[in-house]
Amino acid sequence: MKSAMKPDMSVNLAGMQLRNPVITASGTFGYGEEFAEYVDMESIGAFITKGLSLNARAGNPTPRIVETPGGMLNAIGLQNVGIDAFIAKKVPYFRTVNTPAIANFFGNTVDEYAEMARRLNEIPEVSALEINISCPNVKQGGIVFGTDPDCAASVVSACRAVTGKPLIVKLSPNVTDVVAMARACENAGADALSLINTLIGMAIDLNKRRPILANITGGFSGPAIKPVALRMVWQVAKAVKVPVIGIGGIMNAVDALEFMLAGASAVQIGTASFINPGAAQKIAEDMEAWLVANGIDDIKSMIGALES
Amino acid sequence: MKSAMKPDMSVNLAGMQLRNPVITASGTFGYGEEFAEYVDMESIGAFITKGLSLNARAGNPTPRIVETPGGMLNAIGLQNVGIDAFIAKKVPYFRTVNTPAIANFFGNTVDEYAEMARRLNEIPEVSALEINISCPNVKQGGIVFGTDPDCAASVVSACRAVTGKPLIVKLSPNVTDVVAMARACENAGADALSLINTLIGMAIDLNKRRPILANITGGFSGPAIKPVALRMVWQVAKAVKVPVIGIGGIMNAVDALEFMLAGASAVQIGTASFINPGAAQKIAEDMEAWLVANGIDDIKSMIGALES
Amino acid sequence: MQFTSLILSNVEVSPGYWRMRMTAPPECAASRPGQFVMVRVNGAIDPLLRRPFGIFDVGTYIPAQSGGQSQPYLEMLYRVVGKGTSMLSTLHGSDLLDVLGPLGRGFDQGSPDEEKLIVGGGVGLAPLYLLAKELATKSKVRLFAGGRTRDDILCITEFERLGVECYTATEDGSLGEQGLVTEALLRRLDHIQGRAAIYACGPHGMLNAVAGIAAERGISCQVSLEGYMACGVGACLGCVAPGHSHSPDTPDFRCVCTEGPVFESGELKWGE
Amino acid sequence: MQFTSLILSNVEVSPGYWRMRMTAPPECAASRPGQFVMVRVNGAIDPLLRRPFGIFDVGTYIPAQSGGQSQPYLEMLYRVVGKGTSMLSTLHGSDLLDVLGPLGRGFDQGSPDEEKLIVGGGVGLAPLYLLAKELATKSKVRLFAGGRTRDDILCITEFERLGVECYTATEDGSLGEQGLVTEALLRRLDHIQGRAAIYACGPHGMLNAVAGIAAERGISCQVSLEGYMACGVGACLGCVAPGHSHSPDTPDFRCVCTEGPVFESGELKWGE
Ligand SMILES: Cc1cc2nc3c(=O)[nH]c(=O)nc-3n(C[C@H](O)[C@H](O)[C@H](O)COP(=O)(O)OP(=O)(O)OC[C@H]3O[C@@H](n4cnc5c(N)ncnc54)[C@H](O)[C@@H]3O)c2cc1C
Ligand SMILES: Cc1cc2nc3c(=O)[nH]c(=O)nc-3n(C[C@H](O)[C@H](O)[C@H](O)COP(=O)(O)OP(=O)(O)OC[C@H]3O[C@@H](n4cnc5c(N)ncnc54)[C@H](O)[C@@H]3O)c2cc1C
Ligand SMILES: Cc1cc2nc3c(=O)[nH]c(=O)nc-3n(C[C@H](O)[C@H](O)[C@H](O)COP(=O)(O)O)c2cc1C
Ligand SMILES: Cc1cc2nc3c(=O)[nH]c(=O)nc-3n(C[C@H](O)[C@H](O)[C@H](O)COP(=O)(O)O)c2cc1C
Ligand code: FES
Ligand code: FES
Repeated sequence: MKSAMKPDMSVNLAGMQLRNPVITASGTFGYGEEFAEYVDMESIGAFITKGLSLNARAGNPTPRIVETPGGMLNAIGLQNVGIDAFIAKKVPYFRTVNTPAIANFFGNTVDEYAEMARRLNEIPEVSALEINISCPNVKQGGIVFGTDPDCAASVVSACRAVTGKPLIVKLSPNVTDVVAMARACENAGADALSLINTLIGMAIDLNKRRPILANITGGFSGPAIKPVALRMVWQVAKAVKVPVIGIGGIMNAVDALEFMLAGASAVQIGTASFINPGAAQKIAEDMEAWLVANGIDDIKSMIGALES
Repeated sequence: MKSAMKPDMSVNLAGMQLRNPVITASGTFGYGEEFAEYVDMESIGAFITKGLSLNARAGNPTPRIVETPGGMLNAIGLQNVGIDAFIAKKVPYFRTVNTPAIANFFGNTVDEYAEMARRLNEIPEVSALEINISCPNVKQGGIVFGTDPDCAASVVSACRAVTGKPLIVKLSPNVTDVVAMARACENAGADALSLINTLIGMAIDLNKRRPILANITGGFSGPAIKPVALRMVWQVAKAVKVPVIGIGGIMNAVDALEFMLAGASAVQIGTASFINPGAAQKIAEDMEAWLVANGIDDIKSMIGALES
Repeated sequence: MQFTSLILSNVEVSPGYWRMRMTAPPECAASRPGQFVMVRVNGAIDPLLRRPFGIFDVGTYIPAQSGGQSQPYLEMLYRVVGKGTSMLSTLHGSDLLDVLGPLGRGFDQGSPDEEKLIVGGGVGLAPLYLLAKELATKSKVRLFAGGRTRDDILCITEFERLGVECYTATEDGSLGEQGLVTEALLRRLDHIQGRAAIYACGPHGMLNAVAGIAAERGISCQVSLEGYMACGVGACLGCVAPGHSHSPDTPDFRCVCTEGPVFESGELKWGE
Repeated sequence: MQFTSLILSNVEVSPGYWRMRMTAPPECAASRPGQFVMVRVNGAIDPLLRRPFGIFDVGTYIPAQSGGQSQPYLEMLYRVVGKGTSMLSTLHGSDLLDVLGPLGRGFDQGSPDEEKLIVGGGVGLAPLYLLAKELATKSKVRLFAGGRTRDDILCITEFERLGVECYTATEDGSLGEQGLVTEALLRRLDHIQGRAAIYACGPHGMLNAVAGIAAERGISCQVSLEGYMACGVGACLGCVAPGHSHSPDTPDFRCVCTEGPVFESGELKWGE
């Protein structure tokens, strides 16, 4: 045991060198600045913005959130400031922190996705792009891009064509075959895959006889979904060559390290930041402490190290 | 409020008249007899056997079970006594209780499914059949019957051809489009649909660097999965004409009634029976008490009564 | 700020209503009336999310024994409505709580020469005590407290001790006059000669009525809203409320946890 | 049987080991040594599943005060290893617990003319005390208690009070002889003239060794197994252990919660 040594926590993600593998997940960390009081931004590997679109979106009516056993549903409706206000009001903060900012974005057509990728590509403060493909394709009867390999591939190709920045594709878990989706995105030019986005869930108020969320269904996140996320990360990491980022119900360093054993090169912290705004920093610190206690000198040796 | 009156708790399920909509789920209630000490068998609507196959199956190595946040994974491996021992040793008990017994079964080929349906059809003590289609099709490279509409339809048609008993098809949630699966099974002759079977999940032991389950992945059940189950029941109940049985994380009468609002004509109690062996009876009693307290005289008025 | 707090006491002050005193860092002494805290009920995942509660009072406690080292504290007044609050009510002195706060934008004092009319419904009184404490040092303060039954009328003695004149109304007439507390408010408004300002917290229907009265009479009115909160720090966007120009086509949502929970009633969209 | 039990006491008897006494229905007085209970740690969903614990002791308690109405009780001896057991250790007298049991098949007394050799590793001692109590009334009983350090050697005084002769061994030599307790067992076996019977509970490696010794010497041996349990009543099939004829091709699984947890060692498949 070399317990006195400081382990190497850095990972390389599609060409980005991260100081550690802990990234805050889209939609759960605002535009970064909201958490400045709780997280030393230079203690985490990277942070991801709320999902961005060409025009500002106001989102869904309320209620937008409901707690479920061990998890929560959200139907925020992709509320965001839009690309212009993002550049004007949010990007300046990115210059003040020495940590990569990753822009998460979406569109309703392939063209909108490509246009967003083009716009984001021009922002030097944005280190990488994460495509949220869990959105309906308005031109194809509302089929969700992320549930059809061809749809997803066309989005990824179109974005790939307009950006040289690292391109992460965020996979939806609401599919029969997540490996087929992963391969389609890899072949279309993704530099990395992140998974999972939220499952689709619903909650009902018995006394009011109504769905609790104004939107009826919502995205299901939190510790409850961890077993599904871990399984999908393991399946995808075995099947693709690009790095995989594990997401889903990570609440602590043990959870994060389990995702790395399953094959993730990095992890994203989502719902945990709501419960504990300092969660991401604490997880990064505790992961390092775990490595020290176990005499492991490089976090990279954990990636895919599951014996089975 | 007509609070003194006893509400009508009976429901009709594909021709079976049940005294109430509470059914115990396959694999969580043994062959019925195991729970005789804890549940008055005549307090529930029906009970479903452990999944049966032509030959006895010993199941997977251990560990077979692991708790996860708000849920559990199981990889029992469909251990069961086989159809012959079932008839010889388990069916006699069914004669002693005045409650319908439903036989859950599976096969590895369409022919095996049909043969099981034929054998079960001959047992007078079996009131209905529930097909578990979440099994790999060994003749088609292991694709799971329940994830492909055509595969599922062929199983259902083959069973339909050999039995006149009510035929329930139990749907897998591990699909992109559960409505497409539901419609395929309905068109192939299902009298009712039950959902959801378990999600696929995984758990890892960080210190041992191994999956916790000997089988690596397992079926995910319990309160954690309720939001996904409720959403799928709601989607399917809107789309099909046959009755739907709601399953997934039901722990109490409120949960059960929520599934009925979402469109379920009956519910199944799974994992809850592990935590509280008397759960099914208690849920049936509490549902009745809720109806009384709310002045509702017929449980059937709750089915699909969600306002949205 | 996130801190671990030691529970000093947790007592039922009226059936179903509890008052909890807990240690707090010195910074909490500067909490604005109307600010709130997010409390993690326990370390398990059930309940998962923090629960928001107004700050009822802050102060400094000097233990009689133990050397008399002074200890800042914070108080909450809460109603048991579900899982989280019923678990809270089982906690004892010396149990620990994980607390985030003070959060949000509190009440604005306004000018001292106004008559201060505080309107509270049930547990809506919670954030109004600290407000009354502040206002009563400079202005005439009247409290209008409403509830369904007398059990919902809380801590009137505490307000009276501040020199606040209290009016109470209950729907069943079991305490004060029978009916809605807005009726007493209206009567008072009819008598006021000088300037007045309204501060309200309570069920949405009550706030709606109060906002209507204020708009009609052109009186300044601040309301404290609730919203379903996951984070409390402006990140989840769960807690939003429609702003005055909101419509389905031109949506205008305000973030209750950071832009509120206290708003000028004119900033918000009200129903009829 | 499912019942709600009132905790009478919950004390740490050795670092990390707790002994809990709780009220029980009169039927529990007839618990067989080796039977177990499934405890629901709290009413929330975290932890979700019940936790299995051996029955350490049963008895009747006559309160000194309060009229002296006698009250049957049940005791557990448990080790804090994870979430459920650490929550258990925070419970106090007068807290309530939801208990299922007694469950499973306990130890068979065997014939009184055998020398009874009880072998326990760490918290494996838990179900052996009730056994010793029963056996010691009719036979000569010896206890072989092993552990990693002296903290893992539990309740020896209690066994000695029954007239049981105790041998202890620890891996680090901090109590009794250094090494494995099976060595003391072997030495004793070398000296026994008449018939002997072994009863063991503890880590799987220890049971494996004991079963090997028993097989080699042709001595009757019962072992109490653990298994990952969800239901405790034979329904989930999670807890199974391989029977003696088990192989991947001819699987033979025994249900630990209903056919066990106590088995004749010869019924089971052992490793090398
Ligand atoms: C800014 C603010 C200040 C508040 N101040 C007080 C106070 O001082 N005293 C008091 O008694 N209550 C206050 N509330 C309401 C209080 O937060 C809820 O009653 C409480 O969260 C209910 O939790 P529960 O687990 O008991 O109920 P459950 O119904 O079991 O809660 C389930 C979920 O509902 C959420 N929830 C339920 N009601 C509300 C609500 N009204 N607002 C936000 N989330 C809710 C909880 O966060 C939880 O996620 C305040 C709410 C807000 C937003
Ligand atoms: C028949 C039987 C009798 C037992 N008697 C005792 C006893 O008298 N005293 C004692 O200290 N311990 C006993 N154990 C072990 C005890 O059940 C576990 O230590 C305990 O369940 C761990 O729970 P946890 O939440 O603290 O640990 P965690 O590791 O957090 O538990 C997670 C999960 O593991 C399961 N689990 C972990 N270890 C075991 C295990 N060995 N057996 C079954 N499930 C396990 C729990 O049920 C839970 O679902 C017994 C086990 C069995 C099967
Ligand atoms: C309130 C909320 C908003 C979210 N918004 C987005 C989003 O805008 N874009 C996106 O790709 N994912 C979004 N997500 C999904 C998360 O980034 C993450 O994939 C998911 O919550 C699972 O991780 P968790 O269990 O750690 O929360 C959102 C999640 C939550 C809870
Ligand atoms: C231990 C266990 C064994 C199961 N075995 C079967 C089975 O044999 N056949 C089947 O169709 N479903 C089986 N199931 C699935 C349940 O019947 C049910 O669909 C699922 O557990 C979801 O419901 P719940 O959340 O209420 O447990 C099993 C579930 C568990 C937990
Ligand atoms: S509670 Fe999360 S944004 Fe207000
Ligand atoms: S614990 Fe469920 S069968 Fe033994």
